[in-house]
Order: sequence, then C-alpha cells, then structure tokens
Amino acid sequence: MDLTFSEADEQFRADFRSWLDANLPEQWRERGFWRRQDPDQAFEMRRTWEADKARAGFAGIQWPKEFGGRGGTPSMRAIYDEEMVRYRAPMTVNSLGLTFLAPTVMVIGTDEQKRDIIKPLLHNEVIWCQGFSEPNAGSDLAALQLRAESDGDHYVLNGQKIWTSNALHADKMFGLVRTSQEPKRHRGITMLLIDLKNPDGSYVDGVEVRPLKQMSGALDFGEVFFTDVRVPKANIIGQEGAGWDVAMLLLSFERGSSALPQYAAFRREVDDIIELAGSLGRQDDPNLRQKVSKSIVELECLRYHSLHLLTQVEQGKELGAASSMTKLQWSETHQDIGELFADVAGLYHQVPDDGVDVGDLQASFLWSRSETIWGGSSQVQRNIVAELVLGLPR
Amino acid sequence: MDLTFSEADEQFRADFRSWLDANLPEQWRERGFWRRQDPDQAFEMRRTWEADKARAGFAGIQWPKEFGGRGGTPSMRAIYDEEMVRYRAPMTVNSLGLTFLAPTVMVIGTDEQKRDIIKPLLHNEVIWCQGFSEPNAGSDLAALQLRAESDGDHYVLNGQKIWTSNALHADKMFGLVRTSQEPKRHRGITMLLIDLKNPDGSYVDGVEVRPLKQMSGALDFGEVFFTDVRVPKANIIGQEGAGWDVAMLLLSFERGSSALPQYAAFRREVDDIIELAGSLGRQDDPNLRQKVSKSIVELECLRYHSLHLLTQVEQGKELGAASSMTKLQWSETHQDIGELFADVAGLYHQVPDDGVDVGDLQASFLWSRSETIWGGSSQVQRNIVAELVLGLPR
Amino acid sequence: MYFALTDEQRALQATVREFLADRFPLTSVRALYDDPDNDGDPSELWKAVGEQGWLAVTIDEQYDGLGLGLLDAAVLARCWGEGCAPGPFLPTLVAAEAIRLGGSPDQKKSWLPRIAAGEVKLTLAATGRVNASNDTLSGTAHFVEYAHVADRIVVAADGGTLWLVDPAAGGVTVTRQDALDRSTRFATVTFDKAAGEQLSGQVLPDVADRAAVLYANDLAGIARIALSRTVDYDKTREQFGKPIGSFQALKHALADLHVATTMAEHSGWYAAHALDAHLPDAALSVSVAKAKCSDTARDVTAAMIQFHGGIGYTWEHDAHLFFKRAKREEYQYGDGTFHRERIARLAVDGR
Amino acid sequence: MYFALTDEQRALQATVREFLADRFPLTSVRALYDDPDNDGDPSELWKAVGEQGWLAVTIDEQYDGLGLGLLDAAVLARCWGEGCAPGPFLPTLVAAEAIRLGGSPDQKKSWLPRIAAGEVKLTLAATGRVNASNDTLSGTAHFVEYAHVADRIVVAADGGTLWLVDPAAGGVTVTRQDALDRSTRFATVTFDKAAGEQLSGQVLPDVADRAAVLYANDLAGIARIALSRTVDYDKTREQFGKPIGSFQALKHALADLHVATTMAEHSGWYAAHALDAHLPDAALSVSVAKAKCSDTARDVTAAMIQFHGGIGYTWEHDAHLFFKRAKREEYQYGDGTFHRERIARLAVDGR
Repeated sequence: MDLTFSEADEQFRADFRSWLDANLPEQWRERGFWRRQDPDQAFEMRRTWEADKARAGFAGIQWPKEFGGRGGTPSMRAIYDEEMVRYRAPMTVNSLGLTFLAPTVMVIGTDEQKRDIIKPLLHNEVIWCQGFSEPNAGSDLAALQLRAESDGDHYVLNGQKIWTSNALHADKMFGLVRTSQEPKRHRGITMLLIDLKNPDGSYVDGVEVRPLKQMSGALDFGEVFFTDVRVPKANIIGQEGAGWDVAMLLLSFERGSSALPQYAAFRREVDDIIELAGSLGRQDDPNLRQKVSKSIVELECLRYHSLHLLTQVEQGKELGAASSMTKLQWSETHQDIGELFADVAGLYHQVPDDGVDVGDLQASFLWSRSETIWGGSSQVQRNIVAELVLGLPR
Repeated sequence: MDLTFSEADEQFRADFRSWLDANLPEQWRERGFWRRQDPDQAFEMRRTWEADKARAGFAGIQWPKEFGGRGGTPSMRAIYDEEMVRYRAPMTVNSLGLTFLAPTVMVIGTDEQKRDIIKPLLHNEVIWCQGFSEPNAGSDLAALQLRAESDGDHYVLNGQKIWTSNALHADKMFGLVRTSQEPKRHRGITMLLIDLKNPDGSYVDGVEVRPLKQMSGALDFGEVFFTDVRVPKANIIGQEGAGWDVAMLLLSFERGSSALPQYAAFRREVDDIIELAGSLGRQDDPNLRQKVSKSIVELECLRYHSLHLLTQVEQGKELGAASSMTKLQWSETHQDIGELFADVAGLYHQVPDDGVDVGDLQASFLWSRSETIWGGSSQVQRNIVAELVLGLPR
Repeated sequence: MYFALTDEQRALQATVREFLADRFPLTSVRALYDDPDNDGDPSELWKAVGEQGWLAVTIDEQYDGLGLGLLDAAVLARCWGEGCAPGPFLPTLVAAEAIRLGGSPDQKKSWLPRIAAGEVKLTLAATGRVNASNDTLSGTAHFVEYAHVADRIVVAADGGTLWLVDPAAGGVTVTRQDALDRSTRFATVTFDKAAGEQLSGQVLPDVADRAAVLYANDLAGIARIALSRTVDYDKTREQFGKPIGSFQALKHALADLHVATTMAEHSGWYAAHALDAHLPDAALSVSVAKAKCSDTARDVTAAMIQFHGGIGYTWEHDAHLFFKRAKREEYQYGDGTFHRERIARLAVDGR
Repeated sequence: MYFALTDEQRALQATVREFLADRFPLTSVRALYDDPDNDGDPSELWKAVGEQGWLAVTIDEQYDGLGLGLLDAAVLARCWGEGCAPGPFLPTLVAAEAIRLGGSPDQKKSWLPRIAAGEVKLTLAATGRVNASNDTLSGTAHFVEYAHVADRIVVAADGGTLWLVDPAAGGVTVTRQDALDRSTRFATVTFDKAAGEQLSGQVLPDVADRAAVLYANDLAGIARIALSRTVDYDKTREQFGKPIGSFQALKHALADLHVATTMAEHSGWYAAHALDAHLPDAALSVSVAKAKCSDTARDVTAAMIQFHGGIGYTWEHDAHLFFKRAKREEYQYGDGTFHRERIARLAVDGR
C-alpha cells in the first residue's frame, strides 16, 4: 500500500490549482450561483471557460498529445477530477463526447475522423450528444428502431431518440441506428455521426429537438426526431452493422474512470447537510447522526474502491464489470444522501429558500432519483454483477 | 368498525381463563422453564396437559361438535390463541395434525377416517407429523420422489422425507408419495397415512427416524427413511394420484388462522427485550428506541391485519393468498426482533446466562432464521403475492 | 368484531373517488404544477367540497354537521391522497377539529356551521415559534398550508395554546413559498402583535393526533395508487421481449411493497377508529399509523419512479406528483422517527 | 499510488489459507462445536502459529519479531475469519499490541520475544468494570476470550489504565461461558484485589483501534467466504428444473452482497494501512471499517442461511459457524452503531 502520488503527479496538481486560482471567477464557486443563471447563458459561460482551460492544457488529461491531450497518468486524471470538484469548477458541457466518443474515435476512427472530431470536441467547437435510448429501447438497447435506409452513399433516417442529454445544446449526435432488419437484433445496428445543426446554428432539415422536462423542472434531456434526414455513409464509426460492438467498446471507456469525482461531490453534499443540521439545531440528534455516518461509511468505501481501481488501471489490468459495482455504490449511496437531506431538513426540503437556502441540495435530491435509471439502471447493473462477476446462470 | 367481541365470546374467554388459572402450573409459566426440562419428558408433560385441556372442552375450538370440537366462532379461536400466549401455556404437541390433517379429513375423509383420526388426534393419543419435503423437493414440492409401488392392496414405500417437524415423537405421518411417474409432475402424487410406530411404541419395520440437529442445537426436526415399508391402500386420503390437490386443500387451512398468536408471542418478546435493555441500562439509547419501535409498528400492523382477516372469515369471505402476506409480515418481523435482541444485548446475546438470562430470547433469535424458510420460504411467498395478488406475469 | 369499513363508508369512498376521477383528475392537478403562480385552490373543487358536505363529517349535528367520526374523515383523506387533490380541504378539517374540541360555545356557533357549509377556509399553523401575550401574537410560523386563502388561521403558540387569527388583520404577513409539491401551497406567516382570539381548550395534542391520522390516510391513498399504477405499467411495458413485471427482482420488490401498503392501510383505519372509540391503545395506534404510512408512501413512490424507468422521472409523467406529495406529508405532523420515539415513550418508558 | 497487497503480503495470505485448508479445515472447527467442554484451543494450531511466526508480524525486530505492520496482521486476521479459525491467536495479537505500544522496556523484553515465538498466550479484558488501586485490581470483566488458557490477561481498568494480570494468581477467578460461537471461548473474569503490573503508556484507545481493525478484517474474511459458498451452492442446487442461482431475486440480492463485501474488504485493508502510515483520516477509517465489515458479515451470513434453504439452518451445515462468528465479532470492539456515532463525532462535531 502506498497512497501517495508521485512528484510529477503532485506537480500537476500544483499547476492546475494555480491555473484555477487565476482563472475561476470567485463568484462561480458560490453555492447556488449556477442555479440562479439563465440556463442558456450558463451553458455559454461554461463552454467558453472550458475551452480556455483546454487551451491551457487542462483537458484530455490522459489523452495522447497527438490528439491535443496532455499525455498524463491515470493519477493525474484522478487529481484533475478531485480538484475540479474541490474548486466547485463548472462541469464539462461536452461530457458524452469527452468520455465516450473521443476515446472510441482514437481507437477505431479513420484518420479524417480523428482529425475532424477530437480537437474541435476538446475545444468545445462542436458539442456532442449521444443517441442511444428510444421509447421502446431503454434497458433493452438492442430493441432500437431508428431506421437508416440506404440511398446511394447516404442513409435516410426516420425515427426517434429519447433521454438525450444535452440534446438542446448539441451540434451533433453519435447515435445507434438500424441499418438492416435481421433475426439477431444485435446485428443490423450501426454507429453513425449525425449533424443536428447547420453551420449557421439552425437545425438540419427533418431534425426536431424537443426538451424533456425532468421532475425537478430542469431541462437536461431532450427527444430528437428524425424525418427523412440524410447522413453520408462516410459518417459511420467502425463498420456498417457493427454498431453493437462499437457501442460496447464505447461504453467500456466509462470503466477507466474512477468515482473519485462523485466521492468528492457527494462528500461535500454531506458536509452541506451537516451545516444545515447545525443551522436547524439538529446536529446532536442521535438518529440523524447515524444516518449521516451511514452515508459517510459508504462514501469512504467508494473512495477506497476508486483508489483500488486506479491502481488496477495503472497496473494495466482489465477492470471487467467493476464499473457496474462502482455505479451501484455511488448511485444508491447518493439516493440515501438525498433522503438524509430530507430527514435533516424536514419540511424545509420542500422549499428552496425559506430563510435556509437548500436549493442545491433539493436539486441534487431530485436528480439522484434519475441516477439509478440512466446509464444502466440498478437492475441492469445487478444483472451484470450477478452474471459476469459472480458467474450466476442466466 | 367494531373491535369488541360478543358477549358469548367474552364468556368463553372468562371460562378459559378460569380453567387455565386452575390447571396451568405456576412454574410452567416462568421464563426458561421449558428450556431447562429434558426434551422427552417435556413432551410427555405437554402431551398429557393438552389432552386434559381437550377433555375440558378447550381444543378444536372452531371444530364441529360431532368431531369432538367446541363448535365455537372464529373470534373464540382468536381469543383462545391470545390467552394461550398470555398465560405462557405450552404450545400444542400435535400442531400439524390439528392445523392441517384434521380439517382435511373433515372435508374429504371417509367415515372411518373421520372416526379413527380426529378424536385420537385431539386427545393426543396419536401424534402426527407431516411428510412433505425431501432433500431435492423443498420450495419445489412437486419434485418429490418417495416411491410408493403398488403391491395388491398395499403400497411399498422406498425413499426419504426431511425437515419433518415432530418426527422424533410422531406415531404416524401424513405424507405425499409418488404412486406413478408421469410427465406432469403434479400428477402421480398421493397423500398417504403412514404408521411410523407399532402399537408397542417400536418403529415399524423399514422405518428409520433420525434427528436433524438445528443450528441452535435443538432437535425439532428429523429425517425419516423408508425401506420396503408396506402401507395399506385404504390409508389414502382422497384419491390415488390426487395428492397434489389434497395437499393444496390441506395447506389452505393455514389461511383461516390469523397471526394473533404470533403477535402476542412476539409482542411479549419485545417486552422482554425492553426489560433486558433496562437491566443493561440501555433503555434511553435513542437508536435502540427507534429499533424497538420499528418492531412494534410492524407487530401492531400484524395485529390489525389479523383482525381484518378474522372479520373476513366471520363474513365468510375467501382469503385467497392473504396467508402469504401474513407469513411474510410475521416471519420477517420476527427476524428483525431477533436482530433487535442482539443489538440490545450486545455480546450478552452470545451467552445464555452470564448474570442476565437471555436463553429464551437467544433460542428465539436462532429459530427466527428458520421461519423465513420452512412453510414456504419468503421467496416463495413473494412469488405468490406477486402472481396471485398483484397479477404480475410469470 | 368487525374490522372493515361499513357499507355507508364504502359508499362515501366510492362517491368521492368517482367525483375526483370525473371532475378533478390528475390533469387538473398538473395544471397547478405548470402554473406555480396560481393560488392552488381550484374554486370548482372547493365548491364541490361544500356542496357534498365533506367538511361536515366530523362536525356535530347541532352545528349543521353530520356528526360522524374521524374514520369517515379518514375515508375522505385517503381519497384525497389517491387523487393528489389540492386545496385547503384537509387544513380546514384539521383547524375545524381545533374549534370543535377546544372552542367556546360562541366560537363553535360562529365557525362550525360555516365550515360545514364550505363557506370559510381555515388552516392550522403549528410549526415555528409564536409567542402569545395580552391576546396578541408575535413570531413566525412556517409551512402553513393555504394561509393565503384562509379566512382564519388557528395558531399554536408557545405553551400549546391555540388562537384564532384573521390573516387579513394588522400585524399578519403571509409570504408564499414555492414548494416542491404543488398539490399544496405553503406560506410563512409572521405575526407582529397580531390580534388573536384564544380557544379555551388545551386541545393541541388531540388536534395534532387527529391531523396525523388524516395525513396518514392521505399517505396510504398515495401509496396504494402509486403501487397499482406501477404494477399495471410493469404488466405491459416490455423489455427483452417480455413484460418487465415478469422479472423476479421487480416482482419481489412489488410484493414487499404490497404487503407494506396493506399494513399501512390497516393502520390508517385502525388509528381513526381507535380515536373514535377511545380505545386504550389510541395514542400508540396514531403513531404506528403515521410512521408506517409515511415510510410506506415514501418507499412506494420512489419505487414508482424506479420501476417506470426513464419516463418515471419526467415532468410529464404522474410519478413525481405522488412522490413529492408523499415526501411533503411524510414530515407533516411528525415523520417516522418522531413517531417511533413517541412509541418508545409509550412502550419503553410507560408514559 | 498503490492500493493493493504487495506480493509478499499475497504470499503470506496464500500460505495461511493453504495451511488452514490443509491442516485445520472446518471439520476441525466442527469438532470444537460438538464438544463444548474442550478448551477451544487446539494445540496443533497454536503450535503452527508459533512455528510460522504469525504472532511475530507486528513485533519489532529487536524483540525477535518481524517488524511488519498492522496490514500484515490484517492479512492473517482475514484468513482466520475465512477459516472460522479458533484459538487465542487474535486475542494474543491484540494484547501484544498493548505491550508493544504501552509497555516499559523491561515488560517488552520479558513478553514480546515469547509472544513472537508462540510460547505464551495472552488476551485483553476490556469489557466490564474493573477498579485499580494500590497495584491491585477489583471488579468483573465480561466476554474475555481464552482467559482460561492465557498466561497473562491485559486488563483495562477504569480510567483507561492497562494492567498485566496473571490469571493463576490469587484473587482472579475465571468462569467459562458457553458462547453461541464455539470458534472462540468466552470467560467472565472477576478480580478481588488481584495483583497487577501496570503498563505505563496510555494506549487503550490505540489498542482498541487496532483490535477493531483486526476483527474487521476477520469479518471481511467471513463475509467473502460465506458469499462465495452461497454463490457456488446456488449455481448447482436445482428447484423448479433450474439452478436457484438463476432466479433474479436471488441474483440481485447476491449482487448487492458482493458489492457490500467488496467495499468491506477495501475498508479493512485501508484502515490497517491508515494506522500503519499515520494517515490523517486513520481514526475515521477504523470506524468505517468496523462498521462496514460488521454489518456486511451479518447480512451475508444471514443470507447464506436463507439462500441455502432448509439445510442452511442445520447443525450439520457450515452456515451457522459463519453466522455465529460474525454475530459475535459484530459486537467486539464496537458494533456499527458505536462506530457510526464515533464517525459523527469526527465529521459532525469535528473532534
């Protein structure tokens, strides 16, 4: 055991902190700041700031330098994540592109795709969304139906995607489409890059994006409808009909990422809840104290687990289905933290600011209800752990 | 709503209490009394006392008078159960016979069976055990294999039963045997009355009974082995090959019984735990208080549920799968009470008497682990509730 | 021995259910969600409450009431929960209990008949710190339901005294709060030497118990409808070529929730009856009911979201209406922890 | 950044596992169950402990130890849990820590080399009330493991002082208790003006922390083996024509237990390392580990019984060996509730 970082890693931390000290407006770090901004304006502020950060070398931490990355270590990536949360820096606006699309293109993209996609993505010149889920293909992704009919060197798209994060701001989508009907549903799926907007910012003909309001009232998701939308076949990632394998490769890149950012963010939420308990005079309530500590126990375990995974990655080991365990641990724990917030706040959890500002905690409480559904529901994750890790029969 | 009992019911209560006051030795009601007796001797004491009780008219409370019963109301039965627990009177030694066999014989038995079985059972002249489970037929009862081959007007039995309560004291068994191999496993099963002992108390040739020690060290169960045991075909209950339906009828008699006895017994356990907390100076521990109250909440709900079922029975309504809900509620709650006991006792839960007598609570704690398994495991009960009550698809 | 609703109570239940389904379905509730600026008190619903005599159930016949019991009121509250129904109905019922139990004959005469007829709206302010001296009140009450439309607020002051206050009077400020659950409206009410008229009886504990039972029944209604709708959805929603309700992990979770909901329902009826019949375990049963119904409604509505998958957390789906109402009512008149501590006082301390 | 065992630690783990599987399998543990009158301290096992130097791991080299850390001792403790291994090994390790940390040079010199060589057996008595005055002890200690075979008992007296007491000396009475878990032996020890030799250092909190970590790792070992054996059984046991491990409700429960067990395992290693490396969150991590491992081992061993069906609650099956040991160790050196309150002191009160 050795939980210290190398000198180079710690130097990176110092450099990044200097940059954040100089470049992250003090105001942005205040509780509730982002909640009070107009969403579209907030998006633009974050888009620009993140591009500056990328130009300063603090993006694509682990990516090779040839792709505009920093060529850093997994530990640097962990340090980066930790400091971002510690500074309350705004989260990326291009999350799905950064996490999934770029690493996939690095591995199986054509040279043109590598050139055209990665750097513009890193600099937020193009915002990407992911088009996987459909109304009848949620947990059962292979049931997807968005039809792509061949027409010369183009496909013609008809159908719908749903639960598309970032749909309202995305310029392009990497999506799974059905290019042929086959008895084996997993065949006949193709991964395609689809322009949603024209260069002037207007939507491409036949593309319609509708916001999908969440139970919190926020608009982080959308539905995307396609009517006779033409997409060049050159926009395939991988091969026609190989979309399922491409998607599995793509989703595997989640596995490399530890849950240290979630740990840091949720641990701070618990601190905010402790502060709230103090302001309500409830910090000595023995039952609340037990619940606070239950959450801390699970979060600390999440941190140990992440350090373990980080070690595995640095040792070049395959993580297999470990990401399912990580997801279960952080998403279920975060829901418990939401319940803890409500128990501490009592009826104050219902009103964002009645003398006690609980707006951020309230938003997080509601959002946590979605975290056990998207990105593979807890039920799906438990199936994976049972079958792939424990080897229980289907 | 009217939760009072009728005058006749209350008169019955008064009569029964008088009888108990006069006939239940004071010593028997002391905590730990039965634990300190030799098990075989204790069995005989209870057998005799129970027979006296039956002769006094306090048995078969709801059974018709023609069968030696009292011809009472469902409320009387509930009152009887309640008072038995309140007085810490010893439980019946012929439980499976009383609950299951006798009511079944009343409905589908031959006149001879009615005459030969019911009254001797009620007076503990014959002790019955139930032979259903086998090593490879637990939750999946229809997989049973105990072979009964036809030989003239007899069957010849070869095979094994397991988890047989009362096996060590039983004179006879009502058991399910396989009288033919058929593609539909539920066919080919027959319900048979099997003599385990000869009139002189020795075992019938070919019958071997082995005790099955539980994790508590107690011997409440046994295994019964049959080697070429001859049983007359006249001992069939119902028809040959109709054993599955007979078993379903038989098990349905559990439904009529409310969980008021469990309520009363477990509620007293909670009181014993509260007393234990007091003697350990832990009665003000806020976390223990929450756990105590959680158990009380579930027990009170069990009581309300039982009163509701009692009403349904008195109204002549079908209870359907309500017994599965009742079983889940009492067995899962009793396990929580076991955990509560351990949490209150701390390490004292490990030793029966280190200045603090916890022997009965310890035994109950261990026994509660079996209660979610026998008589239909919690998993089986949840399947029943999901499919038969909620109508969820198989 | 009869543990069930009477035929009359079942008929009342059927009437209210039918009325709400027909005249004030969830689409109407949704309208209140989509427009947080409205007053949350649909006039057509209030009008019906008055016409149907639903506020008259617990009021004595001499004050133009029906002279029924809390169990009858609980039947109404449960329907209200099933329908996520808005408006000052429950708050008025609770405040009316304060006047009925603790008011002087004059106070009863001047308020109870008008309440029974649905002519006035009331509410109870029992959360916060309000001090009474010389018949004036000062302080702040939080989470007062429908204070902005109330004709009178029954205010609990330090020491447990109860006061009738006109929110339109001087010294009273009503500030509306936008609550997560928009099937109610909360306000913070400040009193600055506001005039109050005291109710003579020391009935706050009684009123709080009765309120706890009514909200417990509202929660039991939420739990049942949330469970039924989830079961129905999971019977038809297909993934991997079969209904998701055929997956055993879901089945078992739903079975456990059905057992819990059934127990919650029993506890709601029992507690109402126990207060009506002055059973010796009435206090215990109130806390059992509020604890069980609070926890169960929370668990079932959370499961409703989870077991609907993606659509479950959208604004368009009804799940959040139930989830947010259950979460709000969980903390009204004592949450599970509060009532379990009270049970411990009864069962452990024997007081 | 390296969060894993070293190759040396893994080799140690393999050696101990192999030894126990080979020379002291569960059938040997069962012999102690079937005969409650034996002393619970199999001599062949203790002999191996001495020969293999397993008691020497934390003892400094100058006292003939190996000078390794608590993490290495935790590796041993975890193997001990996996094997339900009996004997005074863990109690001696814990008592040795008291002497190592709090003893005078003379005390260390006279005890540590003999401990390292497996020549003496020790135990810690830290539960009960014992009063020290004029170098004599009076009072009662409960749940003292292996007091009946110990050469010395390290006794914690009021005020947290620690004393070396010879159980054979006058004024000491050792009364054995038959515990549910027969992979240990408990005794009640009374002291009546018994002679004691004080350890100079105020190290009880440190010793208790280190004991908590060792028992947490024992519990993590129990949890893992109980889970693996349940999974293996459920892969082959058939009901309704298929392995019961293919039923989704079981799969999901086992998946959750696997996640919990994995977290418990991490927490056990982390806390041991945190004490070795004096990390700033060492105290927090000790309580995280003991709370998580206690709860997880309890849950997994209960599930082991349930998911084995009928045979799971028989004496013949091994499930109860794990269940009873997990239940015993849950309450040694603080249960989940105790450690969560301590976490609250650190995280809420900041002290």
